Amino acid sequence: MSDTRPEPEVDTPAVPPDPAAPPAEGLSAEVLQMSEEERAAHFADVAEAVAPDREIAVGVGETLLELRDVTLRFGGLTALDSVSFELRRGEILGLIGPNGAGKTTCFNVMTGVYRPTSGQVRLEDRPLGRLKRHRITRYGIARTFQNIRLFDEMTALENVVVGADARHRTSVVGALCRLPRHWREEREGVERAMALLEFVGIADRAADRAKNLPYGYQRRLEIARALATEPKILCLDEPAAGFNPAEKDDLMSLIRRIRDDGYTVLLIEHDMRVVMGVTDRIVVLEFGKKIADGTPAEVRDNPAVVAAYLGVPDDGAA
Amino acid sequence: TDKTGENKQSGGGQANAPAIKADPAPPLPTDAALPAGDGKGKCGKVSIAYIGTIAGASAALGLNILNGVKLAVKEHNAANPGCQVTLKQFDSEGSPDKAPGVVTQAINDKSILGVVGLAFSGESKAVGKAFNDAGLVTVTPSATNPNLAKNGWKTFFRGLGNDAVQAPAVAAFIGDQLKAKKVCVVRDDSEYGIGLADLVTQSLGSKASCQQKVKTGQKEFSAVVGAISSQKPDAVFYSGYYPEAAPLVQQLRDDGFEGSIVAPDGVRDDEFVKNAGGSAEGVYLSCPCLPSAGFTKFTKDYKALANREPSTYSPEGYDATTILLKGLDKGLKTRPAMLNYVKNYQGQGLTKQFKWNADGELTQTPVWMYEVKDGKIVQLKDMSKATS
Amino acid sequence: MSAGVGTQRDPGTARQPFGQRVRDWWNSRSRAEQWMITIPVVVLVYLLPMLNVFPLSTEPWTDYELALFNAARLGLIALGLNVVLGQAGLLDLGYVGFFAIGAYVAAIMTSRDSFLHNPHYSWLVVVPVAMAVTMISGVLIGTPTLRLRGDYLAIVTLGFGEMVRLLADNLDPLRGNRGFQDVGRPPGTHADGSPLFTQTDGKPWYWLTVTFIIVILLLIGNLERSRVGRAWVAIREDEDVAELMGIPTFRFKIWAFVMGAAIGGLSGVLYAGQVGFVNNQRFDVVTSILFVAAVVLGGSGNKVGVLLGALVISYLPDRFQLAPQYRFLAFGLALIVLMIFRPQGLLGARQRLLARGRDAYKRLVGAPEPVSADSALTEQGKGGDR
Amino acid sequence: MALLEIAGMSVHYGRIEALRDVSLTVEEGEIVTLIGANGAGKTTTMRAVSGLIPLSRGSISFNGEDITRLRADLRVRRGICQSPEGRGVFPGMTVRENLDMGCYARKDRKGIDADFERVFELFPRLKERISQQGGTLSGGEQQMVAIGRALMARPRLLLLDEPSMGLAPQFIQQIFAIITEINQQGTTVLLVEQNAQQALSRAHRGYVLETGSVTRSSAANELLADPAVKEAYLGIA
Amino acid sequence: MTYHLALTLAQTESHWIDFNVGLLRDEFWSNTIDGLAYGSIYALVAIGYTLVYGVLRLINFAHSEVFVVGAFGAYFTFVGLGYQPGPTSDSGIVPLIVNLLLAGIVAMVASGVIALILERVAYRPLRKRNAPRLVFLITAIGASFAIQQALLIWRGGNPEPAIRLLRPQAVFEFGTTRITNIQIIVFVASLLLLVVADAFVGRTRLGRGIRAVAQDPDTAALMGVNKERVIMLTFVLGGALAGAAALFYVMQIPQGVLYNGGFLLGIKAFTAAVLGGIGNLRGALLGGLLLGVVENYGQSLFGGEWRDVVAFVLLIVILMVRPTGILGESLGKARV
Ligand SMILES: Nc1ncnc2c1ncn2[C@@H]1O[C@H](COP(=O)(O)OP(=O)(O)OP(=O)(O)O)[C@@H](O)[C@H]1O
Ligand SMILES: Nc1ncnc2c1ncn2[C@@H]1O[C@H](COP(=O)(O)OP(=O)(O)OP(=O)(O)O)[C@@H](O)[C@H]1O
Ligand SMILES: CC(C)C[C@H](N)C(=O)O
Ligand SMILES: [Mg+2]
Ligand SMILES: [Mg+2]
Repeated sequence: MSDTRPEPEVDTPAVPPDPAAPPAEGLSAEVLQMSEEERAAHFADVAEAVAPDREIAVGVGETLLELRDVTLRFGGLTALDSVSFELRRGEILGLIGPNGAGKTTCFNVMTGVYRPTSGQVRLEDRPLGRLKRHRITRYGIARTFQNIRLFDEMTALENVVVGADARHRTSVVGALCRLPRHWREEREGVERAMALLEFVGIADRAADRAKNLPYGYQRRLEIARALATEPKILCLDEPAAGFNPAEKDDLMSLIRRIRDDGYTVLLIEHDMRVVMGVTDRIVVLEFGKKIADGTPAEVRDNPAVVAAYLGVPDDGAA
Repeated sequence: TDKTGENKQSGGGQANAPAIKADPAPPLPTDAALPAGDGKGKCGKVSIAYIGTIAGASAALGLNILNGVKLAVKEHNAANPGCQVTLKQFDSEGSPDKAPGVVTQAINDKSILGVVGLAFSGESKAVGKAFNDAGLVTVTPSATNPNLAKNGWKTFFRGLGNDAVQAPAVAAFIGDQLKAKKVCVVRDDSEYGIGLADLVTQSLGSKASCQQKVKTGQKEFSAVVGAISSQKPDAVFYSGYYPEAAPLVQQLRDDGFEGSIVAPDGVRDDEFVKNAGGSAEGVYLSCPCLPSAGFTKFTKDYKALANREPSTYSPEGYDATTILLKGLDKGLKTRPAMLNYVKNYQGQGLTKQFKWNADGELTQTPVWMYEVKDGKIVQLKDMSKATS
Repeated sequence: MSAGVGTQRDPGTARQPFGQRVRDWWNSRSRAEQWMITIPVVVLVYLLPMLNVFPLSTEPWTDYELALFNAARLGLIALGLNVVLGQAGLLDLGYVGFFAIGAYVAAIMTSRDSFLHNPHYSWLVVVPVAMAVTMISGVLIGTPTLRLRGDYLAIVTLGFGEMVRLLADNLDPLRGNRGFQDVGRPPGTHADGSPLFTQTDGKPWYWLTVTFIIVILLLIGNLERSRVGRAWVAIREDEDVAELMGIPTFRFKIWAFVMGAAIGGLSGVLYAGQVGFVNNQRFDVVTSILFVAAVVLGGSGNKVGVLLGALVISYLPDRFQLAPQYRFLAFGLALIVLMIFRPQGLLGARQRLLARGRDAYKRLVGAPEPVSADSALTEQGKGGDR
Repeated sequence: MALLEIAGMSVHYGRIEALRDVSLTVEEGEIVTLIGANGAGKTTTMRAVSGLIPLSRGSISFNGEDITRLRADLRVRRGICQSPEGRGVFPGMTVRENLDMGCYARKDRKGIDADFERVFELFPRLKERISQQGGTLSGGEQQMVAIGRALMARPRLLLLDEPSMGLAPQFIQQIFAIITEINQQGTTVLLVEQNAQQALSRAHRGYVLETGSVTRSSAANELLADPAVKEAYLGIA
Repeated sequence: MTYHLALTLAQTESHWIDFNVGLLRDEFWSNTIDGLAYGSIYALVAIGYTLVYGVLRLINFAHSEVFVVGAFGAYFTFVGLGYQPGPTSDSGIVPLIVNLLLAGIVAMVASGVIALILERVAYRPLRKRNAPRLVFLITAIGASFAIQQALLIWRGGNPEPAIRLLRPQAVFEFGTTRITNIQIIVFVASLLLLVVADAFVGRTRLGRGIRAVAQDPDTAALMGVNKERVIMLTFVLGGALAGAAALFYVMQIPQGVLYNGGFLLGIKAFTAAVLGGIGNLRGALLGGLLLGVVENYGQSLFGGEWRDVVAFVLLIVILMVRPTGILGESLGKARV
């Protein structure tokens, strides 16, 4: 950045015209030096690395995750009350509802932070039961956090490699003696992590410590880290909070690209423009109960939802 | 012949203890070797070392010896212009885990040809092998654990009677003089305390009806005191050093214990009397050492040097040093020569006749009982006659 | 320059801290250059006992070679504790327990005071057995306690360290204060047939320990730059999230504990061998805390840093001898002052977490791996290859 | 004389310069909005005004008094109160205690009771949860506590850092209504918002912050009409 | 080797630890009462740990020295008042109470002042520099060493001879169990102090300030809490309670004051704080009493040398069942 700014100018964060194309910003040094063709080839590689062995078109629409009558009580408070819904392969499902409706709690139940008082969470028709949290992640549910939680002292790249490690098998002994698998996995992990950083558009600051990144970069880093675990389901908890409208547009295209790469996305968000803009289906919670479930259009017109949540139609909601 | 007939109330803290008449302190033997020698000593730049506690645990016991050693070296150097011996002091802090470090230093100092020490049994045990390997002769003026001499160390010489001598004397005193029927033996966790307690218990036989343990550094004894009180023994024998003995005796008396208390050489120091407050009064102390009251010149010179009375093992330290100095005066320059010299040494000292057997033990060794009276440690009985 | 978010950094306003500059400089060397520096340094370290000259020497107070050995031994301990404390962030105040176990295993297996009645196990057998026993005790201690977080772990480990000492105090076969004499030493003789390893000669001990340190440095470095090291750091940073990112946190914590324990056990064996005597006195909380102090002073998490910390804590008191009580007073005050002036430790922590880190960052970001308080990009950006 | 006057303020985080030569003023009775992209330095500005980070250059004065070096808690006593980014709810205190903390510097018992009622009226949810621990509240509920707590302080200058973050749409409406309302009752407001459309339409004036510097400042409606601002911050391409 | 070892173990095992269930049964009540009196001292000291831990997340290792300084304060007040070491001199009830109060005030002031100095000299500079948490710990340890050694240099390595203002006398007696005057004074007075401290922290505005700084110092400042003052207050309060504990200790314990006499007690008190749930004042009380009592049972059951082992085993067992102590941390943790 130059020290003197002659003219107040507004940087326009580029909204990529093609939602599937990678962003124009946040590229790594290597890519910046490439020619056009090289870049095209490189981005193909990135896409490959981001979704390595995912057969994108397979089983779209099948039930991937299912909540069956999940109830969770905290003392006298029923945070989730017999909630049932399903998440289908390849979709973006919105989870909305007023404050304190139980959305984050839903994530917490799915990822093993809380155990449901009764009911079941099933992934690919297997109950998660009392699986340990890290097992659940390996089974394929990854998440971001409403209050950003990164490994502050690690670089962005390392944060993502930690996510990638969830799929690695090097044993302690293997690492101690640097067995071939260690090398293979390290290479693979770093490459994949870098590809993911490019994918979410923050590769230019791969070498920065997470805590020093601006808020928006941190949110995207969380997404990259979660993706690195190669989840079947990516759960995003208010990813657009604190973004301005232009940044939200970027985010929406990113979420679409994630889905297009074969991930299934579960999205909690209060910004109706985002929710209505990207989701395929929406589940609405209120006071821990599911009150609606349907396409964005259906939900928007549902009087119960309007009363409970949307209130006066939001001017942002297109 | 014992003196059981005399049953007067003593001035001590015990109500029912028999009064015992004190034996006089022995005079200085006329043929005692002195460090000054004939004044014709010839030697190079050589030194001897004192190793033992100086500022560490039970420091007073170490200082008693160290001052004896210092006095001997001073008298020697004053009398022998041709042989100026340096005294090197090493503070082992009295603890077996600190001793190896300083002993290593002493061994690595090639000018040291002989060692007075180590002061305590535990530390002596920890380092005996190192001296043996280095061939550096040691004469201990105070370590009394009998087993020390049974390790096969060729460099170990003990300048006093061991606990196998002290224990029967103590047992005889408790049984014959104090007429105690039930005795509690309290031991600390040191080599010395454990060894002596076992020997005393053995000598007491069925009279030793209870056993208690304390730890080095312990200051709070309510559990032990409670256990002793509930047993109501006639006498308590404490086997250990004064830093623990003082608060223990104080807490025992505080709790209302009225029987006799007996303790060994490890407790025999004014520091004990001071730290125990008034409770030390009437405590009996055994020691394989002589009262120095009879050694008038020694006592005077010692006081001039150290600014206090000679105490436990001051004369013994002096004697041990004298032996080493005499060897140096002869011009011995190597450790093997010194070792050989000490092994074959024979002569009278202030305290006893010195002639070591193959294990490094002496044959003729005194044991005395003392008593705390009016805040002072005074001699009571020569027990060597009572047991032999 | 790319659009959007970011901040200007003002390179002129703050000078880089010294440790930082050293590290930046080091990281910008090539591998070959690094080796060219490392090898002479290692040789120098091995030659240290020969440099018994004025400013270095600790004589006449302390035998110089033994002072070196003791510093190296504390370095080894600090290295082990660093795995637990610096890497995994587990505040272990009872590390001395493992040190003690190592020493006692050696004593029991070799001393003639042992209840095994004159056992004669070779030192080469003792080392693996001692390490195995400490590792097992690491698992035994870790399993119930490592589920605890943060300072709960601190007090429990402190309790564990005390318990080891109290057991040594109270269990008759462990001989309390009396201890075990004549603990076994490594084999080997001089040309004249006298034993190589003795209580009085520090050199062989020092060399042996330095060799152990180098081997362990390499191994630990391997771990650090692997998923294990990353997992440790992640756990240290945010244990909940680490677990939610698929890290079996408990297992990795145990591993950290066990590795630390093994190294602690090893140094216990070395200690017992050189001193030749083991009793219950050297294993108290204060000693444990000294270990922690070495790590934090050097820079928790930085391998080279903690070695430096150990050197300071062990060598300085030997170098400048004071009366014992003044020594501790000076030591306490020095700790306070040092920590005020170098709160990050002598060398701050920033380990490399990626095996291919240097290459990866160079290629992908156009900068060496970052070690600075902020972006490496800016440092490099000035060079302007973008 | 402006109520709050910041002149030539620079702030560093270690070696990073987060703010450079920022000058802005807030007149008594105004609502002033600060907009800017992620990392532009909005939060940093707010923290500097509250005294949580020191300036490396420049000065801040409040009500004519130079407060550049004044301790944070004393600034509160002068009448500056902030609802911080990330909410800052005390996790181990109940909702009631959290709200109580808002009037830490206040003494008028009667006024405090009235204000409690007002906050509960605004956020009935908080009344339901009055003895729940702050740390277990949902994100939005915490946001309500943070705003309610700032209101309880009855400050002269209220600093709100992204008050709408994490709130459901119906509350967002409400929050902005409240801001206008308390402003009309005499409280001056400095507002940081990503919801720039809403914020600017309620504000008197606005500043645009970019990578640590003020790049634009004018009346709120002018900013709203500015095409560059529209494109960058209002999402109306 | 295994065989060798097993054989030896089998031979020696029976001597390793002796159980004495009978003694535990006989002494159950006196153990309980004694433990409560002793435990209330733990509790008072534990509060200092808990408060400082709560606010700074610092295990203030030097708190044990704060305690010892208080003990010296009480001791020298006794000396100044003309009491002699050794057997108790009987003075009337009124002068006794006045003297005890005086000693208590001196002890509390001495401890409070030393705690404050500690804060100013050792910890504040670190806060200014944003030092990592572990560094505070090391500084605390350094301070602990320094104070201890300064006391050693000043008073030497032998305990001051104990001075007792009143001899323990049974006030109530049933069977073999007796409750002494000292036990009653110590227990009641500590409980009173604990209740006052708890009310202060829980109810008053300043107390709320302490908790706010503990949970989120920046936001607390935004609410108008003077962080520095609160921290000072915390140290002074914790210090003063340690001073009170020191007086009770001097009254109750039949040993003199020693330069390192606080060390083990400090560790136990910290254990008590953790046991109850650190950062939680009532937890400190509960933990202290529990520890005091259980230690005594352990002592009867296994013998005095196992007392400390019992304390730590208790800690481990409780933390395994309740990982944040019996009452839990009062400082709530943020949700995931
Ligand atoms: N650990 C807990 N103890 C008690 N109550 C809890 C706990 N966790 C959540 N709750 C309550 O459960 C309800 C649901 O919380 P949750 O965080 O799921 O809401 P949400 O839908 O994510 O809301 P928001 O949009 O505000 O983030 C809230 O009322 C909250 O106060
Ligand atoms: N504690 C910190 N240490 C280092 N850098 C920081 C710190 N806090 C903020 N920064 C940097 O300062 C710059 C300004 O941050 P600030 O939080 O003020 O931005 P903001 O405008 O509030 O952004 P957002 O919309 O994301 O809240 C950012 O580049 C950020 O990376
Ligand atoms: C100085 C003496 C009291 C030493 C004691 N006799 C011992 O053997 O340890
Ligand atoms: Mg939520
Ligand atoms: Mg912000």
